[in-house]
Amino acid sequence: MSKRIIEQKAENLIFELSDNNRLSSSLAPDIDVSAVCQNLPESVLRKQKIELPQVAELQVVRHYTRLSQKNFSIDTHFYPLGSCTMKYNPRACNTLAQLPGLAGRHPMAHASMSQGVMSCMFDLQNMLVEATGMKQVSLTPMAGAQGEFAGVAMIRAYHDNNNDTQRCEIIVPDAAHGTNPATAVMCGYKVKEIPTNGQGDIDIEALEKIIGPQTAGIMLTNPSTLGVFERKIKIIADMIHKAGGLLYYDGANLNAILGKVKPGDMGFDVIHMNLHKTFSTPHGGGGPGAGPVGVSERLQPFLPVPMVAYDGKTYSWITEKELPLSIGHLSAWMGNISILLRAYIYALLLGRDGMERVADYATLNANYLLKRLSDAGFEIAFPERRASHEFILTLRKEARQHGTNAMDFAKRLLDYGYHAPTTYFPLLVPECFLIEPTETESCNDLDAFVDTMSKIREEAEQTPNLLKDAPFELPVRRLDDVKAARELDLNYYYKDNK
Amino acid sequence: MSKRIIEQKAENLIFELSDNNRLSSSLAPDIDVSAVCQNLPESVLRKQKIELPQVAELQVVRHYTRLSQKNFSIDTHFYPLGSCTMKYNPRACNTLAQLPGLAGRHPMAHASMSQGVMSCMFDLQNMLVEATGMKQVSLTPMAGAQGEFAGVAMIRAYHDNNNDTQRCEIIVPDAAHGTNPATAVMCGYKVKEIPTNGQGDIDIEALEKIIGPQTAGIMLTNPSTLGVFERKIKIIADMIHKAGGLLYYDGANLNAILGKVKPGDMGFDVIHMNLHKTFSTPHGGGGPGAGPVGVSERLQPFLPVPMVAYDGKTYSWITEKELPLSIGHLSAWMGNISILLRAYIYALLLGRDGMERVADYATLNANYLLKRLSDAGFEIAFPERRASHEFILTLRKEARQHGTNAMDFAKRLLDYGYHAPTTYFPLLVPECFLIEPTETESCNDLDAFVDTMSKIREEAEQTPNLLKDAPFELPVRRLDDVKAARELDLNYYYKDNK
Amino acid sequence: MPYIPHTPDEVKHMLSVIGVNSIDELFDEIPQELRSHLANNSLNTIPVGQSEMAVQRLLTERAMQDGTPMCFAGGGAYEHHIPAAVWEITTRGEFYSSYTPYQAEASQGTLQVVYEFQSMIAGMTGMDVSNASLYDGASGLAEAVLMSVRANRKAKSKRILMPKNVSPVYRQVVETIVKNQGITLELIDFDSTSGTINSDQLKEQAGSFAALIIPQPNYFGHFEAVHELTDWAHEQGGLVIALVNPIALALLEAPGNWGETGADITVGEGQPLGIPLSSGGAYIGFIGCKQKLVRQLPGRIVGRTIDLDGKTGFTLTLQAREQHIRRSKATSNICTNQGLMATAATLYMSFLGADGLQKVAASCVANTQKLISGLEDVAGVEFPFGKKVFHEFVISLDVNIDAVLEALAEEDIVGGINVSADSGKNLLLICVTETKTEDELTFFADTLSRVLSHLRNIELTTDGGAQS
Amino acid sequence: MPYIPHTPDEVKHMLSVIGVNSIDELFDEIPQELRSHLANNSLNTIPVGQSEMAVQRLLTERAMQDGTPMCFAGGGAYEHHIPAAVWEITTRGEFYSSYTPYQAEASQGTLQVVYEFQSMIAGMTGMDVSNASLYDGASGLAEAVLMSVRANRKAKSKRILMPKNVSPVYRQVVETIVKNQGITLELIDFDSTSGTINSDQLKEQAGSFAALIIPQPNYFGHFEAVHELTDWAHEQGGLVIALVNPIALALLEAPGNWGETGADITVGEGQPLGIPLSSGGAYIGFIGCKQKLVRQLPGRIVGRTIDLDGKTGFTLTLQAREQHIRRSKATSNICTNQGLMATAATLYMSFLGADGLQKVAASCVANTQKLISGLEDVAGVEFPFGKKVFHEFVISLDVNIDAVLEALAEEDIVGGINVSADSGKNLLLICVTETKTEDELTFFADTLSRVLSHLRNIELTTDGGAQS
Ligand SMILES: Cc1ncc(COP(=O)(O)O)c(C=O)c1O
Ligand SMILES: Cc1ncc(COP(=O)(O)O)c(C=O)c1O
Repeated sequence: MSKRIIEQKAENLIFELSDNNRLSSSLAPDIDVSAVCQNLPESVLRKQKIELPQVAELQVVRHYTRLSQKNFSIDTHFYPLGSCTMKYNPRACNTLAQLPGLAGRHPMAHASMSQGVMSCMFDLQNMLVEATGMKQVSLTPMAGAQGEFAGVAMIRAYHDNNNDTQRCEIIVPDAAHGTNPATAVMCGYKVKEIPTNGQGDIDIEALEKIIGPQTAGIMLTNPSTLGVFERKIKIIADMIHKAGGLLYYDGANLNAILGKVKPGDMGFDVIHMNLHKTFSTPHGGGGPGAGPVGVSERLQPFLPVPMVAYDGKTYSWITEKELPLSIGHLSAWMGNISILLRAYIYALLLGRDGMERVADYATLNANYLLKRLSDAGFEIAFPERRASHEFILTLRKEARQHGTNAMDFAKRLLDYGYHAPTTYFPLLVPECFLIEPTETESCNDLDAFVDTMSKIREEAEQTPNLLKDAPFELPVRRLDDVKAARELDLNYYYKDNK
Repeated sequence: MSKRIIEQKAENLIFELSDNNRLSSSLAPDIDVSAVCQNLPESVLRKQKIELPQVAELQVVRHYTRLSQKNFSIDTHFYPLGSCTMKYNPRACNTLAQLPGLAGRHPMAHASMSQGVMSCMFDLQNMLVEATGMKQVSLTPMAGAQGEFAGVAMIRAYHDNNNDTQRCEIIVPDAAHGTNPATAVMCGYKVKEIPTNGQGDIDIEALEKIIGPQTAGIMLTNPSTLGVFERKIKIIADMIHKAGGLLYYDGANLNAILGKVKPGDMGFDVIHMNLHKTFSTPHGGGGPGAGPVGVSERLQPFLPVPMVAYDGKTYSWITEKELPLSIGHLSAWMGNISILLRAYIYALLLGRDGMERVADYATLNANYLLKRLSDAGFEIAFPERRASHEFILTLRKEARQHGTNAMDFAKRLLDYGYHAPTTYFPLLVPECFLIEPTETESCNDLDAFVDTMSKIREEAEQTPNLLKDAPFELPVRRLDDVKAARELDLNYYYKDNK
Repeated sequence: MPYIPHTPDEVKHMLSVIGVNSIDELFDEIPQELRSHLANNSLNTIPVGQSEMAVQRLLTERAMQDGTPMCFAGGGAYEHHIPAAVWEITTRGEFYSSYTPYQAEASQGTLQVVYEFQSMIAGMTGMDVSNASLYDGASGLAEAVLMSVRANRKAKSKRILMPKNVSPVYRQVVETIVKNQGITLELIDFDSTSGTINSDQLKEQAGSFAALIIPQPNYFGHFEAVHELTDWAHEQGGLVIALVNPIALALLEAPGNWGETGADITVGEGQPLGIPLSSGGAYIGFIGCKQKLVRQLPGRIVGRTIDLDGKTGFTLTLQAREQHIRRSKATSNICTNQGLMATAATLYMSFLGADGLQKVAASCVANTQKLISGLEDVAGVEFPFGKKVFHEFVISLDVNIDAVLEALAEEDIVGGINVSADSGKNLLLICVTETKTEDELTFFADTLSRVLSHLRNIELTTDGGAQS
Repeated sequence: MPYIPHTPDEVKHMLSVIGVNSIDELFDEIPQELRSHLANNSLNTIPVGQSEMAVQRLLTERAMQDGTPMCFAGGGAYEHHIPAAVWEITTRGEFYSSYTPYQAEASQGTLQVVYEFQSMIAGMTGMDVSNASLYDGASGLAEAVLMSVRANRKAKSKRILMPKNVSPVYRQVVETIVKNQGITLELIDFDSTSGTINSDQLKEQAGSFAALIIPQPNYFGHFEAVHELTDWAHEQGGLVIALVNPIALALLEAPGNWGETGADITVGEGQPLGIPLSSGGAYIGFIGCKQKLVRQLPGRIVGRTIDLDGKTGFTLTLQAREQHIRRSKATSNICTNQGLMATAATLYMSFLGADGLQKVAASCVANTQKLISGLEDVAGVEFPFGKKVFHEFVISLDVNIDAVLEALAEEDIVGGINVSADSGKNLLLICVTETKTEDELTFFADTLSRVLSHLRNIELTTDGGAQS
């Protein structure tokens, strides 16, 4: 006898544990609030107490500790979420980045009291220059998308500075990440999509047709979001450059090529890196990231500020004073420094040898998993290609035969303790899984994943409802997304949501 | 449809994730081991590589993070384990005790580099003196039981020092914690048990009979392990003292009386405190604890060393040089300093006002829970008495009527997300639960516990197997203790255990 | 091999399953002329990998180099006490090493935290809804500007009224981000005696505009007439973007209650809510708005819903606004946001509660007034904008501010922020939070006094020398 | 109210349910004359509660006061690099705030960790079984002594052979703990040229004994002839208690393989396995033994078993030895042990692995030899016991050791341990682990050299002065 006898209760909301009459704790200083308020202008004071929960310390600790246990994470599960590079986040990076001198430094502290952190940032700038083959790096963008923004804004600043103002289009492959077209628009460009061919390469003929004097540039990911390396990259670069456009490299997939091939050598003019991916800073349930940009010589004058300079003795800030053509500031100070520190620490731990190993083993794991799944009868989207650090599986056969789509597979994987791969991206492959095992997973764990996939396919054949109704073993069953969007409930305090 | 479809797999042992050919990581320095070994005498070197697992960093993190989730704990569950005082362990105590200057100090560092930590220890000594009404405190015992040892050893040293060598017996109530008699024996004493009367008080007549010139002392817990205050304590103290014996106070239940009544005032000569209980240092899955001892004037010369002294300018160590009659050292240095620091921080956070609140609310919670359970029809062991910070329930009725004993109730509580109270202790109450809610639990949570107890009793009536076969919802079902003891498997590496 | 679990045997096995002879072969689709190799010194200037111990030593040295000075700078980054539990829980692996909750059922921890975060931000600002976070306050303000332009369909222009008592660096960031979309920022002067928005000039300059930004408190720590300004902007058909400090909100009126109908969008820097200073990031931008604007809100949003069994659960919602669905027509390009910081902020707000947050805010006010009193006695210190402030204030001095800050740095004090700009005066912006003791306040006033007279003497001497 | 969740209304409700008017009434069974009250200043000298911020400030100051000196002291407490992950995981709430796993099903995390700990200790020492931990190495040695006396039923005396090259403080602790049970510690001298056990004297002095203690390496860092000693003791009918350093065991023969049949009991201080120095505690004692002695082993023991469904699980076992069951007849009074430290040690051993631990040990040896080389050139330094050591060694100096240590302390160096005792010489015990860089070793040798000549000068001057 082993059936579930007690249904797990939903965790209360913190607000439901609150009581406004609860007295506050040692976490706040002791002070007579109303006495203080008497000296402030009444017209700006609030009339009603602020709406926040009032909960005792243990109950808060317990609430969030329990909530944390409801997450899948790298530290607890295999998490092959393609394009996201969910690999081990070394704990040392976290511990060291929180050292008092680093965590406590005010951004406006005098440079004489900041040489320690500035030296770290300077070193990191240089390491990224070396790793990408670009000329100079600015660390300030706060995520990949902001790096893209900085990159495209620099392309625009470059053309504007040349009085080349007719260039109003950015070319983007259809398989590109959504941030690419969205960014181009934020920079005032029109987006031109180009198709991908059956081999996952860019359709060069289509590209040919679209290029012209209106072309500001092209945004590419290489290896692409399809998990394959664009072999014609040099030809594409020449075409774009000949037309007067610039090449943007979306560095989300840099993990695959560290030490193997450099974007600078491929002919790119500007690149952003997702340090939260390749340099393993925490994904944190959705961030923060860090999206440094690197540029070739011609874009150097436009880099976002601040950056760090070193004259052999002292570190100093590079600001708009030193770089008058800079596209400007993207954040109040220098972006996500606590994350940049983690990336720096990771880079020191890896070193150049470790960096190349990242590409080696990420690629080995992806190709091995591809081969094993293929041998197990799953359909690979680009079977003739090498996988980069990730690859695409299409479950269209399973969808057709058993009515179990990629989402059903994904949800059933959760039951078996696997975070699902990225589903339905890139959109051009039907019922797809974008699978990225990363270099930090072991061969045994990959094998176990293959076994589970096969087992789920058996279930799809025999008891498809086990997939369609999955998950069963998680804190909640499948959630009603439609209701969520139709009957918006985004705020506990909002009128009738309570 | 909501039954459990996939059985949770047991977590592998770390050894099962090991591969001896796995290369080691950045966690160890890089060095040629065999070159070093060549310079060591061959006869003492090992012939075979050490037997330890060889696992990559992520896999270790994942293994232990997942294991941690298999524990109930204060941070995740109500944990009313009587006598153990499972209350909130403030996180600040942990963070601050690990500050580099504190965590990194070598015990033999020169006193001139140790004034910081010594001042903390000195302050803590004094706070405990004040809280207990004793004359002086030594912090060195590493847990309650070692505090008991120190205490009884001091009693012995005192009698020996008086050439009063006929005293060979220590009196212990039948309800006493097992450490009491075990300690008396470790100090070379014989143990005399005395019974408890129906009101939970010591049977004074029985005590009378047992006292004599052979009496070295008595060990008492007050409030006792039955959760009631020994009202005749003054009379008992007089009896023992008159006979030339000394009184030992087992301070495990100090939580109940902080600021309310002092062991010194009750007439005790020596006391140990369980700082991991009353001063909320972590229980850590079984320790470490800290068991400081306090003494009245006559036992001062015998206190264990080291202690800290202060001359108004400098802190210094009190060693056997300054205290030649000391019973000596109980640990290589001054016991569990990192735990003592946590207790000190907790004491600062609470302050004198907070200390009395501990007793107030621990007692309020216990009496409330007692009343609610009693109203719900559960049988209270000492219904006419006030509860101290804990109280005893007897489930003998339920055992008789439905065949569901206290252990079955306990296991079923686990299913509902409650750690079980202490079961079958003290042994003299049949089918007992010793319940200690502590001051840090909320009224709502106590109410929910009562509801669950009632629900389980209903289950006992209607479907007793739900109790007898419980738990169902935990990582494992009920474990086979008999097999564990009969077919000893204590070591993965031992012959056929692999 | 750090972080690589593979044994040599496993590698051999894996290669043979794949059917290649070496790992290098797996890169054979990369054109040979582009390949770089470690062997070719391709990563030459990057040091070889070091042990954790060596890296710890290096980072510890660098951290010690910067020390832990006494900090009186604010200007958008504030030193507050952070309860120990906040980061002990935030950095639990399950929060730290998970990603955006695409698989809702496997991410209920993160999702519920974000729902609670949204509710707290909404509760505190008086907005109907909030998102899951933006990068920081400055870029958040830019998103608010873009949003207001999208939302205010009736507006005849893409002009935004931007007061000059909004942080200069915030203004720069907004400029950088919105300038390519034809939006213009119309700078509004502040009154030179109060430091607050000059409403006469505002009305004169206004013209048609999409939104007015109201900082509360403003960059100089002073309070704006938020009710009047809000009502006026609404009368003109403009939206109101409130730019607020979350700690101050514990005492100050919520933007949702400004004027008759409240601000339309509220944005701000969430760093004061439990995020360490760490040189300016990672911080967290928060943004909320009225319900009717929700479809213009950028970034992730979490909604409460139910599962197949009718049990409450949480999920990402309104994704059709976002770049991964809407691509070039998305409300913003934001993807990765500041999730971990949202977790920390949620924990901070929960630990402090309404009561605790009020006390923190009141302590800031009280300590600030104490320092102001202390500085009143220091020769050469004036208060050009007055003294009714939240936790920042401006003093004007008779010596060069950079010199003052440098001299204070030598005393291990971060003395504040030079806000002289092109005012022709020597203006210093000083911040005092609950973290300062009386002793520290006295020490600061004394040290400043000493530094000032020292610098005055030098100037005299230098002037003397320059006479010849 | 810190840590008290009750609202005033709830308190009222609870009191009314109980049927009393005040909380104070709940204490009415305490005789009135014994009652103390805050109002009576009963806790007068204890300060009132402070905010976490204030306490953090105080503790930070005190920690900074003690600083982070360069440490060359060992003597039972060793500075090693601790991987960051060890304590990040050990202090997870589920490990940190749970207790002894009385309810096995709700404690599988702790129980499996302890089973793994036991296995690793057994694996490393070559013992058949290990317990779940003892307080520390010193008290652990006392438990081993008591255990050997219980176990060696054939022994005609309760004499224990205790070499003098066992740490003096360990000897004191053993004395304190065992002296009331009629056990005598027979002190065995060491050879004055090697620092190792004098086997001639040992044999002379031996008589009948219950057990011989063999330290490896010994207190002075040197290696004992463990195989010969073990076999000899066994021939005499005595048991062998091995006292070992767990890091050294990565290179040194496991006690289970000493001599023909191996040591009977192995005990030691587990601090080097990932536990911070923290002034000497909390540390962890480990103890293991041969299978046949398991019922004499003190403390908690975890066993592997199965559940109702046949699935593997873990539980406390052999509890009949323990005080809570056996009471006055228990093998020991130990109850709370060092669980959290066992968790940290298990994590440390898992992260390092067999390979990593060997490298740590080898680095200790190599660094120690480097310092020895450096000191060879320093005038006045001699090596009375030679130089073949693990990571500690003794030097003899021509000046007073306490003066040297004090002078080194002024240079922010913890210089070692004064082991002169009553030898009539000036002996200093120095330890070098993997944490030291070449620069630090050079710095230490140079500083010591400087200190020595300085002290010699002073002595000369003082002597000069004393002539009159
Ligand atoms: C291919 C690609 N480009 C860009 C991005 C955007 O990066 P971020 O999420 O850091 O803004 C991502 C990641 O989500 C990505 O996978
Ligand atoms: C009443 C009583 N006395 C003594 C002890 C022993 O304390 P420790 O476990 O710290 O050795 C305990 C705790 O377990 C106890 O509850």
